[in-house]
This record gives sequence, C-alpha cells and structure tokens, in this order.
Amino acid sequence: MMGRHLREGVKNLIRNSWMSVASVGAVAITLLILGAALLIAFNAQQMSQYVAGQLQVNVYLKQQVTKAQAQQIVGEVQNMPGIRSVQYVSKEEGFKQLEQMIGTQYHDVLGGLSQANTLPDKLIVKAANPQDTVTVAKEIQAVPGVDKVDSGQQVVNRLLAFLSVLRNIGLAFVLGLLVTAMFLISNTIKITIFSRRREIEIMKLVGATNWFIRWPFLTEAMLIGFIGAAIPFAILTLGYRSLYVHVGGVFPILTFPLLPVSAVAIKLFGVMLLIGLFVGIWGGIMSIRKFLRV
Amino acid sequence: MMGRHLREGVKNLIRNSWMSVASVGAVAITLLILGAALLIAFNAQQMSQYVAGQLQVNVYLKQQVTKAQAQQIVGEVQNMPGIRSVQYVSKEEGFKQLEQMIGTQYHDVLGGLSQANTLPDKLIVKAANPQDTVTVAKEIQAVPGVDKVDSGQQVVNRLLAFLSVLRNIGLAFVLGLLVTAMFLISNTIKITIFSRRREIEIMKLVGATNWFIRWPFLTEAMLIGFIGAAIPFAILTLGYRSLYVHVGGVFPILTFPLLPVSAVAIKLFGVMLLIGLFVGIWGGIMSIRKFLRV
Amino acid sequence: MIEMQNVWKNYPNGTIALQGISVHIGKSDFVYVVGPSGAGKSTFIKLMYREENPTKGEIFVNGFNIGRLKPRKVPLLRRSLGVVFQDFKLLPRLTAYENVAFALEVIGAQRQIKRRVREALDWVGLVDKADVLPEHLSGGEQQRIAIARALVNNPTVIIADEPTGNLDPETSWGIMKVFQRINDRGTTVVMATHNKDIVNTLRKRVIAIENGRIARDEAKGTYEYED
Amino acid sequence: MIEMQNVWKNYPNGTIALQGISVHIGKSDFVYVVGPSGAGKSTFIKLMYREENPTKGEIFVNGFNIGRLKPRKVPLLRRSLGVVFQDFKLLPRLTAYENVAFALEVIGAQRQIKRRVREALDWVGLVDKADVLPEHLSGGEQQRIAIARALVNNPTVIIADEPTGNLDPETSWGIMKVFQRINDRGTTVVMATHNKDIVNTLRKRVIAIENGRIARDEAKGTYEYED
Ligand SMILES: Nc1ncnc2c1ncn2[C@@H]1O[C@H](COP(=O)(O)OP(=O)(O)OP(=O)(O)O)[C@@H](O)[C@H]1O
Ligand SMILES: Nc1ncnc2c1ncn2[C@@H]1O[C@H](COP(=O)(O)OP(=O)(O)OP(=O)(O)O)[C@@H](O)[C@H]1O
Ligand SMILES: [Mg+2]
Ligand SMILES: [Mg+2]
Repeated sequence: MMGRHLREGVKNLIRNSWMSVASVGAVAITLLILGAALLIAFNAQQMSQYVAGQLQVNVYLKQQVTKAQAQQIVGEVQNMPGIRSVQYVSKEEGFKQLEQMIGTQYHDVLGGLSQANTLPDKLIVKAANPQDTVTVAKEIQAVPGVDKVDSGQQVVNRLLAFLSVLRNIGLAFVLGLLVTAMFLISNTIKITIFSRRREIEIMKLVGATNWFIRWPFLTEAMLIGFIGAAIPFAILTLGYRSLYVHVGGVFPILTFPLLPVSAVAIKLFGVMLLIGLFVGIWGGIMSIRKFLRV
Repeated sequence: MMGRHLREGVKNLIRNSWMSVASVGAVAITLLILGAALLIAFNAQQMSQYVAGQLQVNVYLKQQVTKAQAQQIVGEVQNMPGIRSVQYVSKEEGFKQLEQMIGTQYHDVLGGLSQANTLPDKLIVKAANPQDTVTVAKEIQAVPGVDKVDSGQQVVNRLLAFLSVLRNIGLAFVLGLLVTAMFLISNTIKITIFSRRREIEIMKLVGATNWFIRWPFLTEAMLIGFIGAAIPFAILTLGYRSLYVHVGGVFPILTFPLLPVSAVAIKLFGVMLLIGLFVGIWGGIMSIRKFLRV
Repeated sequence: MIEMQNVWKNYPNGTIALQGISVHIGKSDFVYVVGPSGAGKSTFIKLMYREENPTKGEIFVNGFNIGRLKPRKVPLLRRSLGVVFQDFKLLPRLTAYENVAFALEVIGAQRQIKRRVREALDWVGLVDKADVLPEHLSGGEQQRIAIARALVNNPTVIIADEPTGNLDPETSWGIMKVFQRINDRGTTVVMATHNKDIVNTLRKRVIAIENGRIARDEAKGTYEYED
Repeated sequence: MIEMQNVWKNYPNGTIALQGISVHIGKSDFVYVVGPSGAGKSTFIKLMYREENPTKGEIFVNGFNIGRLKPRKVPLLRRSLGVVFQDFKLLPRLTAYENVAFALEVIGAQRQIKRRVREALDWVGLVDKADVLPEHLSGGEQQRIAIARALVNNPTVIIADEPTGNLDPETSWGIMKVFQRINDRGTTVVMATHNKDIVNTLRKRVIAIENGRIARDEAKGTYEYED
C-alpha cells in the first residue's frame, strides 16, 4: 500500500508541475536565506569563543624577584589546576609591547620616556576554560613573589556583555527567520492543497479513508520539502566551500578562523532538512484536515 | 468602470477569505523580516557615519609655543576651509587622557612616570567631512608653530575598511532578503491566481477582454500587498518606538545614538509598500498572462 | 436496503429541499426517481451516501444509520455503494482508466484491478479512451466514465443521478442494459432521471418527488409529466 | 452568419474530432446538431466561438474569420454570440444574478442591467434563486442560469450545447419556447441535443454528425436514432 502512495505522490508532483515548481521555489528560497543566516551565526558563535579564548590574566611580579625566582614561579603556576598556558614577559619585552600597544597616536609621546623606567616582570596566564579566568586570577594572587594580579575583570565583563548582545540580536534574527521559514513553507503547502480541495472531496465521496487521501499528499509535501531543502543546501555548501578556500580558512580584516566546511555542513543539513520535511508534512496534515470533512 | 473593478477586487478578497488570509500572511511575514533587517541596516549605516564622525587630527605644537601663541594657532586653524571643530588640549590635560586611554591593564605601569615628563600641547581638529581628514592634516602641517601632525592615517584606513566589510555583508544580506521577499510575494500571488485559472478561462469564454479580467485581480493583489505591508510596518514602527523610548535613544553597550523613529519610519514605509504593492501587481500581471490565452 | 422515515432537509441558506420523506427500497429493487428541476431528487440521493446529513428523520442504508454514522465509518458506507454523480466528479489529474481504478484501490483491492477496470470500461464502450484525461473527453464520455467507476467494485446498491443526461438515446439504452443486467444479479438500483422514454419503456417502480415531498410511488409506473 | 469550409480538427493527443465539415447556417436559422456521444458536436460548436482553433479549413462567424482572428478581437466575436456550455461554466464565486449580469458588464453595458438580468432570470424561471451561489443550486437550475447568461445581451447568434440535458421535459419545453421566441425575432439558434422528443416535435433543420463528418443535413428533419 505504501508503494502506491509513494507512486501517487511522485506522479502528482510531476503532473502538477507548475504548482510544484512554485512550491519548491518558495521553500528553497526561504531556506536559502535561513541557511545563510545560520552560516553567519555559526561562525559568529565560533568567533565569540575564539575571542573569549584570548582572555588572559596579567601577573606582575614584585620588583625584588630575580629572573631565577621568576622561572620558579612560572613552574609553580603552571602546575596549578585549570591553567592552560603561562608565558613569561621580562621587563624589556614589556616595554616594547607597551610602545606597540599605545600605537601611532601617542607614539611620539613615549619618546621622552627612558627604558630605565622600572616596569615589573610579568606572566601572561590563560585559563583552560575562559569563564574561569577570574577564579584563576584569585588563586595566583596567593603565590609568593606575586605583586599584583590583573584579570582585566572590567574588560572581560564588558567584552562578554558585548558578545552576548551580539549573540542575542543574531539569535533573535535567526529565530525570526526560522519562524518565518516554517510559516511560509506550511503556508505554501496549505495553498497547494487548497487549490486541490475539490479532488480531496471527490476522493472522500468515492469512499477513500482519510489516510488513503493523506498519504500521497504527504509524500508530495515531503518531496517538496526535501527538494526545497536540498537545493539551497547544495548552493550554500558549495558557496561556503569556495569562500573558505578563497580566503584560506581565515576571515580577512578580523583575522579569525572560519569553521571548516564539514563542521558546518552537517548542522546546516540537519536544520534545513528538518524544517523542509517536517514543516511540510505538518502543514500538509493540518490543511488537508479542513477538506476531509465531507 | 474603475469603480466596478475596485468593487470586484474587494469582493473577491472577502469571499475568498481563506486564501486571502494565507496570501496576506505570507506577504506580511516576509516583509516583517525584511523590515527588521532594514531597521538594523539603517542603524548600522548611521553607526558607521557616527564612528567616521569621530575621526580626528592630532596636532602637536612645538615645545616653545606659549599658551597665548597656542590660542592664536587655534584661531588660525579654525578659519581654514573644511574644518568643523578645533579643540585645545594642554600638556596637563593630555597626561590625564593618556592615563585613561592606557586603561586598567597597564595603569600601574604609568605610576612611575612623573607628570613632569614633557608632553606637548595638542589640538584636536575635526574635518567637516570625515573623508577629508587626511587632506586637512596636510594643510595644518604648514601652519607655523605646529610640530607634528598625526591624522592617524593607518587607523583611519583600517577602520574604514572594517566598516566597509560590515556594510557589504549587511548589504548582501538585505539584498538577499529583498530578492527573497519579491520572489515569495510574486510566488504567492501566482499560486493564488493559479488556483483560479478556471474562472479566468470562463470569463474569457464569455467575452471579457484581458484588461477587464486583469483589473479586479490587480486590485486584489494590490490590496493583499498593501495590507501585507501595512501590518509589519505597524508592528515594526511600534516595536522600534518602544525600544527607542526604553533605551533613551542610545544603543546600550556601544553607546551610539539610534536613529529617531520618524527618520526610520518613512524609509521603511517606502521600501515595504513599494515591494508589497508593486511586486504584487507585477506578479499578478505575469501569472494571469498564462491563463488569458483562451 | 434503504429506509427513510420522515426525513427533512433544510439547507443552511434556508431552502427546505425535503419535507417529510418516508420510503422503503428493498434488495434488488429498481427505482426511478423523477420530478421537476429543483424538486429535491439530488438531495434525496445525496442523503443516501451521506454527502448531506438529514435535518430530521432516520435513514438506514445497507444497515448503516446515516444520521448517527461516525465520520470514521463513512468510507465503509460509501464503499458498499456505487454512485454516479450528476456532475460526474471525476478526478481531473487522473486518466479515465485511473479514475475507474481509483474506486478499486480505495477498497484495498490488489488483484485483477486491470481486468476489472477493462471490463467496466467495456460495459460503457470506452476501452479506447482509457488513457485520456477527463478534460479531453466529450461530455457523454465523461458521464460514462463516472458510470464505469460506480459499477466497477460490484456494489450492493447503485445510486445514479441522471446518468443519461449527456448521452444520446442509443448510448443511453446501452447503459440501461448494463443497469438491468446488474439488477438481475441482485443489485439495487436507484436512478434519478428526466428521460421519459426510458421510464415509460423499461417499466420499473417510479418515485415522483415534487416540492420536497413524495407525490407518487408506483410499481411499474410511468413518467407522467407531459408537456 | 456561420460558414464552414472543409474544416478539420485534430486534438493534440491525436484524436481527429472533425474530418472535413462544410456547412452554411444563415441568419435566423434554427438548427439542431445531433449525433452519438463523442461524434464531434461539441467540437463543432467550440470552433464557432473559438474555444478551439480549426486544424484546417475556413470558418466565418458573424463576419469574423475564426482561423485568422487576432487574439485582441476574440472578445468582440464572443460578445456577438450567446453560448450555453455543456458543462455550464458558471463563475463559482458569483451568485446566479451576478453570473448573468457578468455577460452584460463584459460588453460595458451600464444602464438597465438590473432590469435585463431580472428579465432573463424570469425567462428561465429562477428569479427567486437570484442571490444563490452556483454550488447551492440543483443541476437543472445551474443549467438554466447558464441559458439566462447566454440570452441576456440579445446576441445575434445563440449557440447551445445540450441546453436541456439536466432538465425535466416540462422545463425543457419552457426553454424551447424561449429559444423559439428569440428565433422569431431573427436570432440564429444552433443547438446540440440528444432530446429526440424535442427534435421530432419542434421540427427544424437537423445536422447529424457521426464520426466527425456530417452524415445528414435536413430541413424539418427528425432525430432518427432509434434504439
Ligand atoms: N480537448 C480535447 N482533447 C482531445 N480530445 C478531445 C478533446 N475534446 C474532445 N475530444 C475528443 O473528440 C471527440 C469529439 O468530442 P466532442 O466533445 O466534440 O463530442 P460530442 O459530440 O460533443 O459528444 P457528447 O455528446 O458526448 O458531448 C471525442 O472522441 C472526444 O474524446
Ligand atoms: N447545497 C445547497 N445549498 C442550498 N440549497 C440547495 C443546495 N443544493 C440544492 N439546493 C436547493 O434545494 C432544492 C432541491 O435541489 P436538488 O438538487 O435536490 O434538486 P433536483 O431535484 O436534483 O433538481 P435537478 O433536476 O435540477 O437536478 C433546489 O431548490 C436547490 O436550489
Ligand atoms: Mg439534481
Ligand atoms: Mg458534447
């Protein structure tokens, strides 16, 4: 029996070609936009993780600490739990970095400052988990020889707040697109079925059960959903792959790494197929219902 | 005669209520997403202008210039063409600003620096047109008493490049949405008309001219487009207004001003109405054509 | 087989189509339903396969209580009937063959579909139009496909609403012979018709409906509407 | 009025519906077109209002050369005719009144629409069904609305495809009286029919089509298809 329904579904799709193209087109273009938004969202999330991964604790050592003692402290910190990396920055390196950081605008101002100005030795510590940055900073404070610890708490908080605002806007937009896609797809299926309400009524009058009528429509809706998801998926994956290859896997200007094609493709395929197929079927069931009451 | 067509269009819309609701819904939700994207895009453009407006030329005066001479130079620069504003920053103020700018991470490092370190007096000059910043800087270089001029050329260029990438991504997305909206709306109208192809054929067989048949359909498409544009316009304008009032006209975290409601509403209304109405009509004309050949 | 007791039908727009119909049609009866245009013949027939629900009164068809029938059971009722609709109601996307086969597929018949459909098409003389879509058939050909569909699954009751309205006299008599043969095998036939010739020649029971009421119910009756 | 010279019609699916029809129908003629189901009567009629284009041959209707007619001119041809379609072709979203009025609105008539529509509805006896949608009318009532629509704008030629197929004999004779009256006023009437009674009683010219050819063309002819 399933064989008949599948056959009928495919047959309807083909005989009804004009309408089928319109429906598949509507589903495809809706999912294309949604998919593009998802691609950006996935990468933005990856970026925010990448940026969070840059968070660091600056540990300033006391003036009287010698180079040898400093190396000892480095070892000690390295052995603490929850630490990913420890980097030692000497006074001299520190001055160079300060010069660079202050940058062009105030560069000449520093010209008057002698290198003799005593900068302290510094350790740059990264937590294994960016969220633990502040906790790690507190623990390091207790290590002897350590003068001041700066976890950049303010910067951290401001950055995380900014990223969360960005994420929320993005999320709201993607959710909006998702709801839109679902509405539009089920709407398209609805209109398609509406235009065939007389046929449904006739089938009912000839003695067909509700499921006998539903199945071919559902296979058809499923096919529309599947093709309508496959087309934009192909376009997006190929487009993203060529972009990825073109820029060498790193987003220019912002210089942060893009997600590899394979990682993105699976998620994208899942979301798009899920929407295409299941919204199609659900929309189909809901709108056939109206016309089965004969 | 126009009266009849308008009347028939409205009548069809009402009698065909199920399909009408579906069509208006599809148009409305498409334009809602497009409108939201446009609102963000308008504000992003405004932001990039705002940021560009922050561009400035730092003019460092020679050490020997007295406060009185400095005031004279300020007046001179102010009278040059293409200048929006000139702000005088004394040595002392300059040091405070440097402290602030260096920020938390390196703050204690500066503790060792005495205020006696000779910072030069400084003028902060803004060009009337941000793009002219570099040109203005060159002209100021020629003024006597000026030591160095820093237009931050590197920063300017990097910032402008970053903004243009952002703008391009946004533009591509909005354009994509625009095309989608146009496709979906004309597709919806197409399906609506397809489901009434028999009626069109009958009218033709009874002796109606093509335009006699088209007009009621077009008024109907126009009404669908209009209502489908008005609903999301109302939602977006009210939503944006309440957001604007809620945050006091300034976007939090980034602290840049939002566009006022009135400025946004007109553009939004224009774009949405244009798409809703004209895409509706165009889609209508194109798809009726098929069925008029009887 | 078919039993109606004081059946009324008011349409939602206020038209009272039937006003107290009581009738009994036994197994293997052959009944003509006659009456002027708009008298209520189609309504009378639509109640039997539950296209319309009665406003008042009891209807039993093949043991189903129409007024109390659960929606789930309606397909079972309809499968026990063969219905020729006044407006044919062919599925526009299916060929003539597929339209007839549909009535067999609906009941889950798997075997001999091909043979049985060919046979039904042969009864109505349209074997060579098997692969044509309804919109490419003449009016009379469409009507004959509708008849073939009603006959194909050997129903116990045939209900036909003006099955010869679009047929020439010769073809009409061909169809009547098929109905007669099926009736001889024990199938009940209920047929609304305007065809005076047929009613007056092939004499059967005649139920005349006028203005929603049974005006006459005669065994071996005549059409009796002279101009 | 209507002139056909060696007209052939092959449908795209290969059916040859007409094979060399030549006929002349003059002003205020009254012609019955008879023939078995699928003979080509409807095709013959569809060519006159250019629903179908001839494959070969020349057709002139009311001075229009059908084969060479520009699409822009087709509405003018159709407005000069009143057509009753075999499948009615009523607009489903318009009431009975609006369906009839549509034929007047199409020609740009502004005045007296109400009076003329009422009059046409009166001819077919359906004034009290004016505000009903087609799907809420009986088969015969729908057919009569289709007839009223064809008559309402006083065409010079009435083309009717089985206009009494769904009507009881009494109502059919009422319609025939209207056709006769209109014909007396000088309107040409071409009517495909299976109604032997009418053809043999109200004697007119009979064109018999069989297998796409004119088998017989007699003034004051008879139906001549006995069972
Ligand atoms: N649109 C079409 N496409 C293909 N074949 C067609 C089409 N319309 C009619 N035919 C075929 O052409 C032949 C003549 O059809 P036509 O409708 O003219 O017959 P008719 O004389 O009107 O019959 P009836 O009395 O049954 O209405 C038939 O064999 C029919 O199947
Ligand atoms: N769905 C409906 N809604 C409202 N009124 C209806 C509906 N169907 C039929 N009627 C009305 O009910 C009455 C009886 O209609 P019915 O179709 O039973 O007549 P009939 O005897 O079959 O006529 P015909 O010979 O013309 O087919 C008519 O007045 C008709 O207008
Ligand atoms: Mg009826
Ligand atoms: Mg015909």
